[in-house]
Order: sequence, then C-alpha cells, then structure tokens
Amino acid sequence: MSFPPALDIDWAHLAPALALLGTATIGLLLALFQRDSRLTAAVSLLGLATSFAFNLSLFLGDAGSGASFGLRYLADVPALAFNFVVIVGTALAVLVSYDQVGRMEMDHPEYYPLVLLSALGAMVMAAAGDLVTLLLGLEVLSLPVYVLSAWRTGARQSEEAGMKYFLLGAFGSAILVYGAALLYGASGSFVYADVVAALAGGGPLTLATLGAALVLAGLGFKAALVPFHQWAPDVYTGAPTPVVTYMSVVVKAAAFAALVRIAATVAPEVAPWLQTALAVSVAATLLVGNLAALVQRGVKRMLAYSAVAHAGYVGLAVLAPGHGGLEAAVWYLTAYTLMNAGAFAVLSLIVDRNDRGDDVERFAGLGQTRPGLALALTVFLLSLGGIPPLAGFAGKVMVFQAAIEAGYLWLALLGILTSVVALVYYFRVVAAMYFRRPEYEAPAFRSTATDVAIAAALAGTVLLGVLPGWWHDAIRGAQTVMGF
Amino acid sequence: MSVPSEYFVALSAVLFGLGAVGVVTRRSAILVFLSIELMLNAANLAIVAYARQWTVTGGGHALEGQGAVFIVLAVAAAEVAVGLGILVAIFRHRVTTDVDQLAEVRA
Amino acid sequence: MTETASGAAQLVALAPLVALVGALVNGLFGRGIREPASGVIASAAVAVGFVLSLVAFVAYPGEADGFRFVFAEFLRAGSLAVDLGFLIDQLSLVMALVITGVGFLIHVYSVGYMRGDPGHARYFAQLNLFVAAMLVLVLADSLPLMFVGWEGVGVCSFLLIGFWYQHRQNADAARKAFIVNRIGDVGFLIAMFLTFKVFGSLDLATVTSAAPGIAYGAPALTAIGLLLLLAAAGKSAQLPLQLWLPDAMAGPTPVSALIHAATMVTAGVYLVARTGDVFAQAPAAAATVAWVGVLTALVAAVAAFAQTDIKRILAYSTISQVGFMVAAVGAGAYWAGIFHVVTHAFFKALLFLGAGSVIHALGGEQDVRRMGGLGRRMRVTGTTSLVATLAIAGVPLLSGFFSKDAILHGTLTSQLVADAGGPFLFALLLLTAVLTAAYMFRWYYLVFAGEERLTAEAAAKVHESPAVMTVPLVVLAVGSVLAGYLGVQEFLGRNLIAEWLSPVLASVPFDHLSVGAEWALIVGSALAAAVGLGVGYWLYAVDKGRTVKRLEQAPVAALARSGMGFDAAAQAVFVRPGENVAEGLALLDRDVLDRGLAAPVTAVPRLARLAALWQSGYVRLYALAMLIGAAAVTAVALLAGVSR
Amino acid sequence: MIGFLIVAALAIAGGVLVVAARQPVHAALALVGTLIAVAVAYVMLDAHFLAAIQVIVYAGAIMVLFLFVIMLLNVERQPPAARWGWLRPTAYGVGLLGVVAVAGTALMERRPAPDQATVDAVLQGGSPERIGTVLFSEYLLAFHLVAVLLLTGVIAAVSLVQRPGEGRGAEALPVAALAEPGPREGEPA
Amino acid sequence: MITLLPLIVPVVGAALAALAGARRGAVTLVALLSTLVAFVAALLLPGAAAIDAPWLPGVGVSFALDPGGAASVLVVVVALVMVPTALFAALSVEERPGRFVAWLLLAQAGLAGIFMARDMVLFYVFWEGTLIPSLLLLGAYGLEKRRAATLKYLTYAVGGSFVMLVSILAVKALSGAATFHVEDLVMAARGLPAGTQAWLFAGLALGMVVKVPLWPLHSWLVDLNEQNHPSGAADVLGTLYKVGAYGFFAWAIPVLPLGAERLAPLFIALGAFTAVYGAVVATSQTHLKRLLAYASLSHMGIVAVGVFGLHVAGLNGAIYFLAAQMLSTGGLFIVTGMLHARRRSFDVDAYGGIAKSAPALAALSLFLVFAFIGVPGLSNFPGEFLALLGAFQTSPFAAVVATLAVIGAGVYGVNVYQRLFQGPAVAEARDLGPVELYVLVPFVAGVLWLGVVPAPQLERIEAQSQVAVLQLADAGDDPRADGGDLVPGPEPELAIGGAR
Repeated sequence: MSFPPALDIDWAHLAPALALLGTATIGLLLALFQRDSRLTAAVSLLGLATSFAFNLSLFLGDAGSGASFGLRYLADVPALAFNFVVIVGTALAVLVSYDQVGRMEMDHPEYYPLVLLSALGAMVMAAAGDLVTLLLGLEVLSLPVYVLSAWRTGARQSEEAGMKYFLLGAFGSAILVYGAALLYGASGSFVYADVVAALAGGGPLTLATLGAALVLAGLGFKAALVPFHQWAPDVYTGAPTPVVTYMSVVVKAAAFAALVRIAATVAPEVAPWLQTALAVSVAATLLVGNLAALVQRGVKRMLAYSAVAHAGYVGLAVLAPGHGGLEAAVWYLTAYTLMNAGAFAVLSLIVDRNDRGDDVERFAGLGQTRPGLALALTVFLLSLGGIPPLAGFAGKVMVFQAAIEAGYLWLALLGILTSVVALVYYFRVVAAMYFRRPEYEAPAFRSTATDVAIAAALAGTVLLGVLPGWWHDAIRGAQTVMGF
Repeated sequence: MSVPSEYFVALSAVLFGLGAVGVVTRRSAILVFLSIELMLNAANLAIVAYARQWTVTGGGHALEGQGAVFIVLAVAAAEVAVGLGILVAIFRHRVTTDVDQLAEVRA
Repeated sequence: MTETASGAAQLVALAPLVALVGALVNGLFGRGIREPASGVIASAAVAVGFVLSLVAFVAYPGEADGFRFVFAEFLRAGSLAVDLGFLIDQLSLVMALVITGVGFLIHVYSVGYMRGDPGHARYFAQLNLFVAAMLVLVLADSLPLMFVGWEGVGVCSFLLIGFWYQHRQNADAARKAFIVNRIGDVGFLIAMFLTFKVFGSLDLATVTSAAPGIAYGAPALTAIGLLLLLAAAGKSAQLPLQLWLPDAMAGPTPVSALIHAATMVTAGVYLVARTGDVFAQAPAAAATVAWVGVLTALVAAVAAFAQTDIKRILAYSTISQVGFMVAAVGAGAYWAGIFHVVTHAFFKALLFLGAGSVIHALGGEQDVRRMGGLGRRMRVTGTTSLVATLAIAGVPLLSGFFSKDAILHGTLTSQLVADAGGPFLFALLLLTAVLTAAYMFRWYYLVFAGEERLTAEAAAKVHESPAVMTVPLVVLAVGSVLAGYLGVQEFLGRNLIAEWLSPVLASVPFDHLSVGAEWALIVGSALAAAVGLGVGYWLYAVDKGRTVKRLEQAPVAALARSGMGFDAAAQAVFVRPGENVAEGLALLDRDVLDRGLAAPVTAVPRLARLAALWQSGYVRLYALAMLIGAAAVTAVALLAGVSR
Repeated sequence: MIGFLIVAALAIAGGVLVVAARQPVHAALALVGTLIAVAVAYVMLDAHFLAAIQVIVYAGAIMVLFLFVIMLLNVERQPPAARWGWLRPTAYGVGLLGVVAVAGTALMERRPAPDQATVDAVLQGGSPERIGTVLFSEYLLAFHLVAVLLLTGVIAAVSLVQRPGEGRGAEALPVAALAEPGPREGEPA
Repeated sequence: MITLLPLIVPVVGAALAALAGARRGAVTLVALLSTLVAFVAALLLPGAAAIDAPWLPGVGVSFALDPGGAASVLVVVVALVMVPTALFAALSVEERPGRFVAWLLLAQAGLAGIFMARDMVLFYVFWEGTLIPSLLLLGAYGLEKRRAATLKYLTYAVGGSFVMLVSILAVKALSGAATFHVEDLVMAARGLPAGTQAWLFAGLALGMVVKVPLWPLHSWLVDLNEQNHPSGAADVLGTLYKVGAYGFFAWAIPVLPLGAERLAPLFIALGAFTAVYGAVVATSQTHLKRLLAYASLSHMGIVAVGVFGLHVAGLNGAIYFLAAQMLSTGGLFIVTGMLHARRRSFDVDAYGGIAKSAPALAALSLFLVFAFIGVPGLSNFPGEFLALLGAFQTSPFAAVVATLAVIGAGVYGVNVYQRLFQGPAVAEARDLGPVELYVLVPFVAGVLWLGVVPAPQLERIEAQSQVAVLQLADAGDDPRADGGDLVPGPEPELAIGGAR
C-alpha cells in the first residue's frame, strides 16, 4: 500500500448516518429552548424518515460502488439493509418512548439525541470495513445505551442495569480491542480486505485466529452470545422498557451486522476450529436463552432471555455466510426487530409508571379487557416462537436452511428443539391473556404513539410473514458485497 | 539488535491478563474500571509493538497501527467520561461503589 | 357369461331396491303411517321383490352360467375393481326366491303379530331393510359387496333382536349377536385380503373360475377356506360362535323366523357354496367345514333337548339344522346344502311362526312346561306345526326327508372329505337325525299335545290366531310338504334343484352308489326319523317324562341346558379377561404411559432453573464467565497452533 | 534488552498493584506508573508522539480524573472478600492461562525484529507529522467518528449527572440518601 | 382463482365472525354463509387450476397449490363437515361465539391449505398455522383442566412438527433440490442413500406421528377431546386436524421412498398396535369424549397400517378412511354436544333408555355409530377395507392384527349406543329440534355419499397415490406397486427390510 493512500471519499454513503447526526444536533439545540421532549421526538422521527429516504435511494442505487474511505466504510447491500433495520427499530423505540418518558419520569432532553447517536453508531458498525471503524461505531452505539439503561436514576433496577452494562461492556470492548491488536499484528492492517489478503498470503495463522476469536468474543458480548450474554437478561430487566425496546433490537442488529461481516470475510481465513467454537457458543446460547426464559415469571425478563435465544438463531446464520446465511441474518433481524420491538411496545403499556408489574398474572384476561393489545402481543409472541405464517417463521426457515446447508444439521436440530421450549414460554403469556379471567385491573395507560408503533410492528410482522419473498430478494443482492 | 516486538506483545499480554483479573477480583466499580483501562493500554502496547514490526512492509501498515492507537486512546477517554458519569450518578443514590451490591436483578 | 341375457332376468336386481324403498318409506315417514298401512307397504315391497325374482327365475336361461348387472363402480384402487354389481345366476335366484317368498309370508304374518305395537313402522322398516340387505348378500357379484349385505343383515339382526330395547336382556342379546358376528366378519375380511393376494381380484366369477387353476391343497386356499369358515360360523351360528343365536330369540318371533331361521343364518352355507371352487381345491378346509357342521349339528341337537323355552328349542334346532347344511357344503354336496336351505326355510319358518302364534295366543308365555294340548284349541297352528315337525324330523315324503337324505348321501360319498373321516361324518349326522326327530317330537308334544298345563290367565286367553297369521302358516305348510320334491334322488326321478344349480356350483367327485345302497340309505334315513319319533313318543307320551326327570339330574343335562357350556367358557376365557385387559390398559395409558412420556418434559423446567441459577446477578461472576470464555478460546488457539 | 526488562518489570509491578492494592488511591497511582512505563516502551518502539500523548492525556488528564472521582466518592478501602474464596484463585488461574496462551502464541509466531534503519525510515520516530498524515487520510472517517464519539460521551455523561432537580453537589448526596429511609421509587411500598 | 377460494372464503368469514362478536344472529349467518360458500367452492375444485407462484424464491419456497388428487376429496369433506359444525358452534357456544366461529373458520382455511399445498414449506406453514386456532379453541373455551391439556397439546404438536421442519429443510439441503416443490424434491431425493432417507423420514415422522396420532404419542388427543368445549364443535376440528397420515401419504413416502421402506415395518407395527390398543381401551371408557378419542385413535391406527403397507390400495384406502372418519367421528362429537346440552354430562351412566324420549336423536346417533364402526355401505367401510386390504398384500401380520380392531369397534360402538339409548328409560331427553336435525343431516348425507359411491373419490386419490407408488416401485422395484400378482410373492416383511 502506498502512503499516504489515495482516498476515495464519498460522503453520500454516509448520508443516512449524517441525517441522524444532524437530527441529534437539532434535538440537542431544541432541548435548550423547549422543555417538551415530544417535539424532540417528532423531530427525531423526521430525521429517521430522512435517513430512511437517503438509505432507500442508496439501496435502490448501484450498491456495487458502496465502498469509500479506503474500504473502511462499506455502504453495501447488507449494510444498507441493516440500516433499514436500525432505522425501523429506532423509530419504533422513539414512538414507544413518546408518551412513556413522561409517564416514567425520565423526560430529560438528551434522551432522543442519545438514541439517534446510538443508532448512528449502529449504522457505522454495520458498514464498518475495518476494525477501528468498527470499534468507533461500537462505542458510539454503546455509550448512549449504557447511559440510557441507567436513565431512570433513582430507580435501583435501572441504576443497576446501567452500571452492569457499562462495566461489562467496557470489559467486552477491551477484549475486542486486544483482539484487533493481535489481528493487526498478524496481518498488518485493520481493514478486513487487507487482513484477508494478508492471511491468504500466509500470515501467522494462530495469532490471526486468536485475534479473530477475541474480536468475535467482543462482538459476541454485544450480540449476547453465551458465555458473554449474562449482562443481557439483567440489563433488559432493569433498564426502562422503552430503552429496552431500542436496545434489544438495534444493538443486537448492529452486533450481528458486524459479526456476519467478519464471519464472512476474516473467519474463513483463520483456523477452522474458530467456526466450531462459534458453533458451540451458538448452541449454548440457544440452550441457555430458551431454558432460562422458561422459568421466568416476569414477562420482561422472559423476553430478555428470549432475546438471548434469538441471538442463537441469528448465530446459526452467521455460521453459514456462504450458504445464504448473510441474507438470512439480515432477514431474521428484520423480522426480529419488528416482532420484538412490538412485544416490548405492548409490554410498555402493561407495566406501571415505575416500570414494574410485568408478571404473567398481569396479562390474565387481557384478551377480554384489552383485546386489541392482546391480539397484537399474541401475534408478536407467536412470531417470535416461529409459528407460520408470521415473520418469525420465514426467518427461522431461512436461518435453519442456511445452517443445514453449511453442515450444521445438529445445530439446527438443537435450535428447533429449544424452539419448542420457546413456544411453551411464549404461549404461556398467550394462555394467560385468553384462557384466564382478569386478576388485576386492566392497564389503563393509553398512548396513541405506542399504538402506532404496535400497529406498525404488527403490520410488518404479518406482512413480512405472509409475503417474505420481496425483502429476501432485495437483500440477496449481497453477492456484490464489498470485501467479500 | 533491538528487542523483538513480540516481547512487548508478551508484556502487553501480561498487562492485559492483570487487567482482566482485576475486573473479576476488584469489588469497587471504579477499580474495575481502572482495570479495564489497564487492558486497553495493554492493547495499545501490542498495537504499537506490531506497528514497529510492520515497518518491514512499508509505511502504510506501521502508521496504520500508530494511528489506531491514537483512536483507541480517544475511545478510552470517552469511556472514562461516560463511566465516571454513571458511577457518580449511581453513587448519589447508593453511596457505594461495591459492584456486589448490584445484584438485585438475577436468575 | 352371457351378456345378452334376457332382460327379464335382470329384474331381480331391482328387488333389493324395492325393499330398500319400503324401508325408507316406513323409516322416514313412520310417524305418519298407521297400522296396518306400514305392514302393507312392507309386505308389498317384498311381494314385488318376490314377483321380480320369480319373473327373473322364469326368464333365466337354465344353461347359462350367470351374468352381471352393474349399477355403478364401488371400490377402485390399483388393480382392485369392485362394482356395485349383481351376479344373477341359478344360485342367487334360488336364494332370492326363498328370501322374498318366505320373507313375504313372514311380513304378512307380522301384520297380525305386531298389531298394536307402537313401533310397528320401525319394525317393518327394519324388516324391509333386512330383506334388502339379504338380497344384496346373495346377489352380490363380488366378495366385498357380499360383505356389504353380510354386515347389513347383521345390523338388521341387531336392530330387530333389540327391537324391544327397553328390556335390558333384549339389548344384551342384540349386542351379543352383533359382536359375535363381528368375530366372523373379521374372518370374512381377512379371507378377502388373502383372496385378493392370491387371485388379484375379489370378483366371485373371477375367483371361482381361477380357483381350479391353483394347486390342489395349496396352503393359501386352505387359509382362505378356513377364514371363510370363520365368517360362516359367525353368521350361521356354528361352533364355536353359535352362542348368540339362542339369545337372539329375544326379538319378535317373526324376526326369528325370517332372520334366525329361514334366511340370514343360512348365509354361511350360501357363502361356502358360492366359493365352493375354493373349497373343492382345499380338502383340509372342506373337511374342517364338514366337521364343524357335523359337530354343531350334534351338540345343538343335544342342547335342544334340555331347553324349556319354546323358541330356544327351535333356535338350537336351527343351529343343528344349519350344521347339517354346513356339513353338506363342507363335504362338497353344495346342491344338497342349498336344497336343505330351501326346505329348512319352509319348515323352520313355519315352526317359528307356529311358535309365534302360540306365544301370541298365550299372551307372551314362552315356557313349554306351561303349555300342552294347544293343538286342540288352535287347530290350524297345531296342524301346520305338526307338518313342520314331521318335515324336520325327516319323515319320508315330506321335504326334510329329501334334503336330509341328500346331505347324508353327500357326506357318505364325497371324495373330498373321504380321507377326513367321511363315514364318521355320516354316522354322526345320522345320529343327529335321530335326535332331531326326538327333540322335535318333544317340542310338538309339550306344546300341542298331551295335557294342558296353562296358567289360568293364559288359558282364558287362548285363541286361534287371525287369518293374516294362519294363512302364511298354511302356505308354508304346503311348501314344507312339497319343497322336497325339487330334489328327488336321481335314481328315483329328476333332481330338479341339482340340475338347476349344477352350472354354477363347484363339482366335487362323489363315489357312485349302487341302487341297493341308495335304497339302504333312504331306508336308514327314514328309520332314523322313525326311531327318533318313537323314542320321543316313549319318553314324553308313554313314560310321561319320568325318565326325563331322572335324566335331568345328570350333569350332562345341566350342561345341555346351558347350551353345552359355551357361554360360560366364552365369559371366562374372552369376555372377562378382555374387560380386565381393557380396564388395565386404560389405567396404564393414563397413569403410566402418559406420565412416563411427561417425565422428560417436566425435567426441562428443572434443567431450566439450573440455567437460570447461573445468572447470579453479580457483575464479577459475569465477568469471570466472559474471561473464562475468552481464555478458553485463546487456550484452544495455542493448542491448535502448537499441534499444527 | 535490559531497558525492556526494566520497563516490563515496572509495568507489571504497577499492574499487579492495580489489581491487588488495598487502597483505591494506591491502585490508581500504580496505574499511572504502569502507564508511564508503557510510554517508555512506546519510545523504545519508535512511537514518540504516542508516548507523549500517553503521558499527557492518559497518565495526566484521565488518571487525574480517576483520582478525582476516587477522592470525590470517598471510595473506602476494599473490605476483605467475604465470600467466593474460590473466585480470586480462579480468576488468577484463568488469567494466567490466557496470558500464557496469548504470549505463547505471539512468541511462537515470532518474526525477526526489523532493523533500526527501516524503522527509522518508515516511522521517523513516530512523529506527529506522520501520525497526523495517517489520521487525516487513512483514518479520516475514524477521526470524524472520534469527534462524534466524544460528543456522544460528553452528552451521555452530562445528561446523567447534571439533571434538573438533581443538581445538588455530589458531596451532599450521601446525607440526602441516608435521610431517605423509606421505600425507594420503583419498589413496591 | 377457485383454488384460492377454500382459503380465502373461510378467512373472510373468520374476520366477519370476529367482528360480529357476541351478536349471535350475525355470527350464525356468517358461519352458515361462509361455510356454504366454501363448500360450493370446494365442490368446484376438481376442475380448478393449480397455482405455483414464487413466495420465498431465494430459499426455494413457492406458493404452490394443487386442488387435484386427494386434496379435492379431503377439502370437500372438510368443507362439508364445517357447515353443520360452524352452525352448531354459532348456536351453542354461550360466550363469545363470534370468536369461536372465527377460529373454526381459520382452521378450515388452514386445513384446505394443508391438503392442497404442493410446496413442502408451504405445507408446513398450513400444518402449523392450523395449530393455533385449535389451541386457542381448547384453551379459551375448554373445561376446567384445559390449560394442562393445552400445554400438552402444544408440546406434542410443536415438539413433533418442529423436528419435522428441520427434516423438511434437510431434505432439500441434502438432496440438492432446487426448490421445496414436491416434484423437485421427489426427483432430487432419489439420489439420497437409504440410510440418509431413513433418518430424514424419521424426522418427518416425528411430526406426523403425533398428528396421526399413533401410540405412544396419542395422549394429547384424549385430553384435547375431553377438555374441549362441550358443544363438540372444537372436537370436530380436532378430528379434521388429524392430518399426520396425509403427511406421510403426500410427502414423506413419495419424497423418501427408501426411508419409507426401511421404516415401514416400525410404523405399520405401531399402527396395528394402535388400532387394537385404541379399540380395547375404548371399550372400557365411560366418558363419551374419551371413548370417541380412543376409538378414533384406533381408526388412525388402521389408517397408518394402510399407509405403511405401501401398497396402492392401502394408500388410497387410508386417505379415504381419513376423509370418511371426519364425517362419522365429527358427527358423533356433535351428538355428544347435543347430549351434553340435554343432560350436562359426558358420563355414559348419566344416560340410559333415552331412545324412547328422543327417537330421532337415537336413530341418527345409531346411524353415525354404525358408520363409525365401519359397517359397509356407510362412509368408513371403503377406506377401512382398502387400507387393510392393501396392507395385507405387503404385511399380512400387521394387517391381520389391525383387523382385529374391527371386533373391538363392534364392542365399544354397540355398547355405548346401548348404554345411552337403550335399556329402561332412566333418563329423559328432549328429541332433536329442527335446527339440530339440520345440523346432523349433512353428516348423515355425507356418510351415505362416501359409503355408497366411493369410486369417484378413490380415483382422484389414486391420481396422487400413484406418485408414491411409482417412487416406491422405482426405489425397490418390487411388485408392490401393483397388487395384482397371482402367485404369493416372497415374504413381504423381508422385502421391506431388504430395501436397497
């Protein structure tokens, strides 16, 4: 490589992210003059819409020329697809927060800007073509989320969540950085494409494997893969529900966006046992997430474990990048974003203003008292459980198909068996809503914004489930991915 | 004959390991955090060491490493800002930095 | 197969439909139909059937070997093709005539017998349905369709036995009949499966024409034969499935006459005769059939002595007589079996109807010990019953004599069963003939002759039945006398029935007897009747039952009263263990299997709690887990690297 | 080589103290020591600019912040571990395993060190100019993202600490917390 | 378009019924109209065109429906059964009848999909999608132990079908088929070795056996029927939803013929055992619905025997039996609902001699009982007969054992009828009202239709079973493809075991 390198700077590729940055700035400025965060929320939605429009135009444009900054920013098909996921997830979270931040007494002006900055980090992670950009994206993504987890200062659960998340997150980042250092040592570069080239040319394999392993471990932390998952249930339980709505989908999507890219580029060049180690981790994730979710009484915590379990399902796709796993991961995360954010949106209406009261008993008789809410939650949960014809099912088909074609039949079997467990715990909530009489007063809180979020997620879950083909076709352009 | 870069890497591994052990063994959140800083530094040391090593293939690779160290430093700084912020915010209510007190959400 | 057969012969195919229409009219609109319209409709339907059968019979070209009349396709699967089609030939026409002829008389009789019963419309609907099913049975051109009729008559039998369902024992009797018949049906079903496997078809014509081409004594044929025997035993109340028939007397008496005497119980005989070509190639099966028939005849005859119910005596007699027929078809004397079916239809129907007339007259009394001397007060009934008694006893010149003689002749001369104890068959049958004459004398004497032992109220009511009941008796009596002349032994004249049936029945080689031997046989047969009647006369009329009273103390008498203990044995060996097994399995299913399968499932939450236990809530332990994870990966990396 | 050993010894000693020191302040000061030792190592590795940054920014600014917070929060001496006696040895054991593995791998795949001439030619002592060039070319995007990151960090930290209604000084808080014995928000009363 | 009607009409009806909510008149109208329209649409199916539209082309899933073959029979029967069932449900469910009917109708659409799907993933979609309405019916409208029953049902059904899903995916992945369309799978899977096929078959079978159901995975069915809403309408759905045998018939066997041959001895043995077991246990039951559950389990055993005889007659017969028992079993479940409406009990001992007070009910019940126990001339006979006949050609022993269930059928069938309706009149019950009569008439008509003129339906089924038969013939080239061998072949069990 010549030095200094000729740069191919294309700011247009950053347009969706820049839209978020701009909106965040505007939000911060607004906060100086305006106490009502709803305006900020509205502006944020506008910004997200703008970002969406930019992203769409990039997506529909020639995705083949997506690389810029010397292959450090890859606005290719998967990245842009992940951007959609990020935007949609963020928008749903903003809608859920719209009325909730006031109700839960956590209406501080920096809320929405932080969410947007975090989403920006997610986009950077998805598009990162090197480990440094990845690290920066990761931090931009994470720092706001750490703080947002602790957003309800004074609420012990929220504090605890923030602190835990931060400490373990920083630990995870350190591991990732060290892995990056070793990988650099082995290949002389942080850019995936260069790493691949160097390793293909016969670099120190063990060192590279080690570096890649530690990088994967660091990302596995964000994605909540066993044994780096333990923060997730606690943080999801403790953090404010609207924040969980955001991070359960966007953080996970971003982590997997990075994971899948590394799995598709660097991982095949290092020692093959790393793949096996990842498979073991995925297997453990499936088991632990689903089993632990089974014994939860709180629905929020159950969903937290279920989120861990879903990391396992996406993990199946990550293991099979060459067999349709890439698009399967994107697709699955799209579906997951809709259904999981939807479920948390419903949950946010059930919990009280102290963000408590998510016991299964609270859902008893919801089918009678709040039929619409109950129906929506039923759809979300069944979709999470992989029941056709909802989005989660089509996602599972793709993910399992990819895993089987990559030779991970045993993992697919394990995944499906744990899915049975999953369906049992999802169905328990459905059963409470429909098979029991109300035991508590019906949750009285109503929010049009949250209803809109629920409706949108519902429509998405059903539509994507009934017509899964178009989105899958759209992201199958991934053959033209940069650095692959 | 200069010291092989890998010796520095080994040193960084030791520091990294110490940091990691500190994360596990220290009970005060701030000391946990301190240990994490040690780990980040270890990573930086490794990068710098390998940066010198990669001078063999010309300037690009070596300087890429040193640049990265600069950025990691910035990341560490940002983490410190946020971490200490959370720490302070929580300390207001808890009057302790003992991470073992942060175990109400479990199972 | 003459496809261009006379159109008139095909008319018989409509007979079952007519009966079915009759059944539907009474069944669907029964509430709006009064007496005697229901009976008239039903009788008319059967009458039309009889006329159709008669026309077909007359129009049927005697030398033809049958032709088919196909309504529609029935079953189609692979190479299996079963039609809703009738095989109209000599055999089915004879059977149709008997069914509709005797059936018509019994329908008419029923108009009187069932007068005043609130369920009359239901009764006639079911009776018509029975006739339809029975006609399907005999007309069917394939085994499955025959099975349709076969089960159909079983269902009707069930319905009619339990006609007065509010009495528990009637319902029980109906159930017993149905279930025992089902055992036979299993034989029929499996026989069909095997038949299809062997012949690739279930068409009667195909099977019977292909059977002679298969090796003599082939195991498959023997198996088919034995399975068909099981079927026949169920339907025709042969050992060991005979136990339902005595109980079946719980139904109205005309039902007993029609179903459990004249027609349905002879279906087994018809089945064996129909598939005679199979048996002709399977001597072991044929011999088994013959022996089952003979033993049944003997056992039932013994049991008949000990009965006191006017109808149960006749029921055992029926079992015994059907045993004769089965013995005949087993020995290969198919025409003789069918011949006996015909004659038996007349005299046994007559006996039952006579008994019904008596029961009717006595207001429901059925115990022969409280009868006697009724012949003097019910002249028509008494006289006709006497004719029937003499006919069944085998008194020469009456119908029973001819058919029974034909059977004896057949068992003695058949080469098919010669190796399987043919002479013994003959001897036992001859003995049974003696017994038959004796117990029938007992029956007649206790009911119609001797002193009156009526209860006072019965005595006051006794009257001769109305004409609608007595006219059929007379007609049947005429038949009982004359039917025998259809089958006069060849050396005496033309054996009309054997000639008529010969184109369709399997031919089995028989020894040819000299004229002297033939005469000896006839004399022997007549002597048997005479001896039997004589013994009966001595025991009941002369000895006035004193010897009988002593004999009644013997264990064998108790055994005979209970139908030779088959019921108790069946209870002990099948019914009660079966119930216990069912109960036990039900318990196992609920308490063991269910819980056992649930065990691994309920273990999952326990495992899950373990997974959740790991989630201690302590940051440092979480960090340790991460550290262990990372360190493990590095260690593996080093090991893998070193080993490389 | 001797220089390396001294640096290594100092750095490790500091690291051990970070992990083991009873007094939090001691631990922080030990980390400063380690950081300076690492800075010396940077010099040895021809990264002079980074060494300077390390001392100024890291050992200087960041560690001062740490010390300030430690003082501010009055972090007490760590009480002896009451439970999990197994935790410490396990952690050390696992840590050692990881260290051996990483160091072993690095040493196993050791490459000859480049001669000083090459290093000098390429790195030019790790001068600010070289670093600046790479930051504004290769790492242009990253450099911008660092800006975003710092902005984010500042907003995040401030938003949590500096809240309207909770704006009292931190040092006043322990009293306030103690004066509030009732059930806290978020707990069922 | 007509092909889609059996899917669309019930869904629209379900939406309308849900909207109608508690207005019974409206619900009744919707139930009747939508089921009638669906029935008419189903009658038109044999002439309709197949559909094959891309659905998830990237994974090889298409929206492929074929209204021909067995589907044209099964869909029609389902539609016929649903007419009186939905009507009865609309009239007799006390609370929230609209939702009950809506779920019934949704399930109807799902069933139509199961039978028409020609893409294996699509098949699975309908297979699993139908589960939810039936689960919700049980859970929301069942009796007091409904939640345990629901959980059990869910665990069994999902546990089985999820493994089936993996197997489905693995079939395509391992065989290298381009899509999940049945034609592609059949062609591609031929290359799979017998061992692989057997494993894949076992995976498919786990899901299908649960829904046949076969011993020992049957106990959910008993609980389901016992705990379902007393009207019996939900049990009718449970009856319709026993589609496991169809799964074997339409998918597992044609796609994996070698696997089928290898595992057939196991499943035919299970089937024969189930047939006898169900019949025997049924004889000892006094709870009407449990009795029907076990009895129908026995039927399913015979169906399985028919299918796993791997003989064309048995395959035809089994599927025909499957269709036929929908009518007789469904009708009897409705009868139990009517009885319960009269005397609030499912215990046989709470009844006795009610034929006197309710003769029409008794007559129709008896008719259905006779159909149920396989009396010829009524619906169950042709199927039962052909299933056993076909199985006998290849596995005589199993067929003979299964045939013994016929005796048990006689016992429990006649027994329960007599204990309910005959004997001294210890209980009074009002006779059928006009609406109830209309509810039962379609069952009776259907029973007669299927019993008397089975040939047209059998021919349509055979058009589909030929696929399986041809695959089997190619795979094993033994004479099983055609039963017409005059000479008894080699010992059939050996032939099955000796699949190459």
